[in-house]
Amino acid sequence: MSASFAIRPIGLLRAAGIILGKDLLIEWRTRARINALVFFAVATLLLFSFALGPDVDLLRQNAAGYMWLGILFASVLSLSESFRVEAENATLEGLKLVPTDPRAVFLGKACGNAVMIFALCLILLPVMVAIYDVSIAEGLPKLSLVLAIGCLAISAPGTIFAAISANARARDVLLPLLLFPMLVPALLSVVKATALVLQGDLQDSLRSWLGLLCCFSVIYWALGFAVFPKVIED
Amino acid sequence: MLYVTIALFALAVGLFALHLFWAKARGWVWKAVAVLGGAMLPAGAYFGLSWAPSEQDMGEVYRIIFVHVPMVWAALLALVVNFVASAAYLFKRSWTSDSLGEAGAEVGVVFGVVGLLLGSIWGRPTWGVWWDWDPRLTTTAIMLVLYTGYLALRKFVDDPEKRATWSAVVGVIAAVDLPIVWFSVRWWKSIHQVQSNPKTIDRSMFVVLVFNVVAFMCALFVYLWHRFLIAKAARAREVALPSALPPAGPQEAA
Amino acid sequence: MSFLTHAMLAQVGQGRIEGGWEYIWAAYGLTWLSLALYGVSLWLRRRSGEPPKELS
Amino acid sequence: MPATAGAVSTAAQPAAASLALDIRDVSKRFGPRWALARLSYTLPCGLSLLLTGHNGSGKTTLLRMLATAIAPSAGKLLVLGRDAVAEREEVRRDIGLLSHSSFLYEDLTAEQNLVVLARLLGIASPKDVAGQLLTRVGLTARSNNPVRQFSAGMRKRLAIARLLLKSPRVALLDEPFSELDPAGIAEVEKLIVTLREAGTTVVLATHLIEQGRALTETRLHLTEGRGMGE
Repeated sequence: MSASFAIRPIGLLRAAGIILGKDLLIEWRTRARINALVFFAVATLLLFSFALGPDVDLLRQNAAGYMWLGILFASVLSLSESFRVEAENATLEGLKLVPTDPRAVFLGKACGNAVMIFALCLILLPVMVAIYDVSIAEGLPKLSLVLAIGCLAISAPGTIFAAISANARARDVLLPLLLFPMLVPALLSVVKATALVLQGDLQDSLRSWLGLLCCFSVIYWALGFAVFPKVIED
Repeated sequence: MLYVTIALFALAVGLFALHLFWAKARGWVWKAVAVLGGAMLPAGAYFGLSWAPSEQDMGEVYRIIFVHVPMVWAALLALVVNFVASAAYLFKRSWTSDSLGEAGAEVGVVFGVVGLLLGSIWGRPTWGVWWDWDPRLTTTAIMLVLYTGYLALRKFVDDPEKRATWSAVVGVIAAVDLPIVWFSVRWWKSIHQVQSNPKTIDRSMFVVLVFNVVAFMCALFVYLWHRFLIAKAARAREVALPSALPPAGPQEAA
Repeated sequence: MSFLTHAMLAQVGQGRIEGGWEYIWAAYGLTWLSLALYGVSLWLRRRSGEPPKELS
Repeated sequence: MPATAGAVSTAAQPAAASLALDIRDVSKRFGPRWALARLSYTLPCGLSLLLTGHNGSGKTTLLRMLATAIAPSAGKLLVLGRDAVAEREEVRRDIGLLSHSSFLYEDLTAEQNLVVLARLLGIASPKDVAGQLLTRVGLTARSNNPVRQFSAGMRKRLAIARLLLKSPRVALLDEPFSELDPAGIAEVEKLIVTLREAGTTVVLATHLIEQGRALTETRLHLTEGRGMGE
């Protein structure tokens, strides 16, 4: 056979990068899906204000909480989508048989999900400013740092649970059921941190909430890296 | 208090290990524990309801502590069993640890839900509300939802190997999450937090409490053991080799 | 025991709680009922005559 | 690290073991059903195997176990002398699986699908290689269309290109002729001959027994998950 190609094993990070690139390419090629996701999240934000009435002070006070709930709901959809793509033609199995290190699959997928959720955050931010009347101008660098760490905190456990529930029955129920209680610490700290950035940090407690958030992220990225091979290798 | 608790936990774990690894004990130890627990539970209830003195601030209502605390501790211990079994499964696949994880989670959720309800019943006359966003209450509630998710996952996966692996992963992650939940909720409610102080409890109350804890540990042990047997029998049915079929290679068939 | 002390602090200034036996009976009743029901459910789910096979 | 790991021009290399496949008392259970029951079979190196049997007789299960996509419930499988469970990584480098699932990303184009795989395999200049292979399976004209728009036959061709990209030492082909037009079937037959000439062990599961017989030396017939030999 003439066409024998020079195959050489590649490193973990390189493989993760290829998977990340592939996921982002797929997301780019199916932009309609992202648009739908964004509208879903915006609709959630609007619904909060409808449900609570036009009390501007109340909305402004709770803006951080509503925004993260909107992001959380949308990210569940995005997470399960990221493994539905892999389930369509058993491509996850195809990746495994290449062979690709499952840990590279975790890193690639979790980074891809983090990028997606972060993009969602950036789109929701102006919407939040408009409908909840908060001002973000002064704390923008801090705010983007909080948002970025928050997205990392959601994406690692989200990726593990999405991979598990993608192959179970009733996966649409299972993913939020597993993920939401898990994410309580991340949600609490990211909402607190966001609120502190938006409303001013009088007692200088932003640092400790960010610390908790970082701890959570680091633990779950490490845990995911360690257990993901078990999750996808039967 | 702490040492008594640790000693009791160690005793319960030891009993369980005895059952798992020493086949001869299986027939009678649990029966002895069941008889002991069966005798201690009514006695504990009697001590709790009438023998223990009434409390200086809370009057009689505090007597709920004698069922609430042992119940929640039993739930926690069951979930510790789940964590140990899950971690063990990830290190070495075995149907024993898988079944033990299932048993621990279910018994833990049952005891935990009852314990939470008891706390709520206690909260009504003392705090005036059924639910207070106390860190301990909140953490317990989140914990129960987490392990309900674990049990749901077990229900929704048909392949026994996949179910075992995935639920072990979820069991480990849930256990890792609990301390973080505890800290985050405590910070979140930092204004309300009151440090525990075991010295506020009367000697005779303490004795009654320990007595009840022992009784509940007996009950927990018996329940856990039987739930484990059920799980293991279910696994055995699921994974039984087709022993009815003779080994058929092409050699014989040809 | 933060439950206990917490409850005690909540009562400061309100004096001692009187009565409340209906809550105590409810709690003990719930405990016994749930223990019994769970025991029954385990009994119903048991596999009689099928000793657990030794699995790997 | 075995000498073959990462080696490539596998065609010229002599096989490390004398048996290409060694299946030892293998059973596989799906839920309560036994897809494969106590199957034992050996295939010497250099021979190719035709796998036949009715639907549900366990052909796909066997191929997927050999490909290490699923693990046996009991028993042992050796591929080129390596355990398909314990040495999964090495076995995966040696095998290529053409499965019922195409392993193709629906939203990527034909070319992108191959490029992603080529990158993961560490192949230099993945684009050129992808182009070469697309020509070989006759999909050059559609290389920039997303797979979602492909017909079943075109997907099959692309899946075959995916298999060729890996140049496996053991090719596991599950129904390679299905969904192809007569010209496509002839091309796949020619391809199998080429693979065999290059020293690849081919395991072919198909219902087209006549075509299959012409391409292989031995045959294993499965009934109800049990091997019947020939």
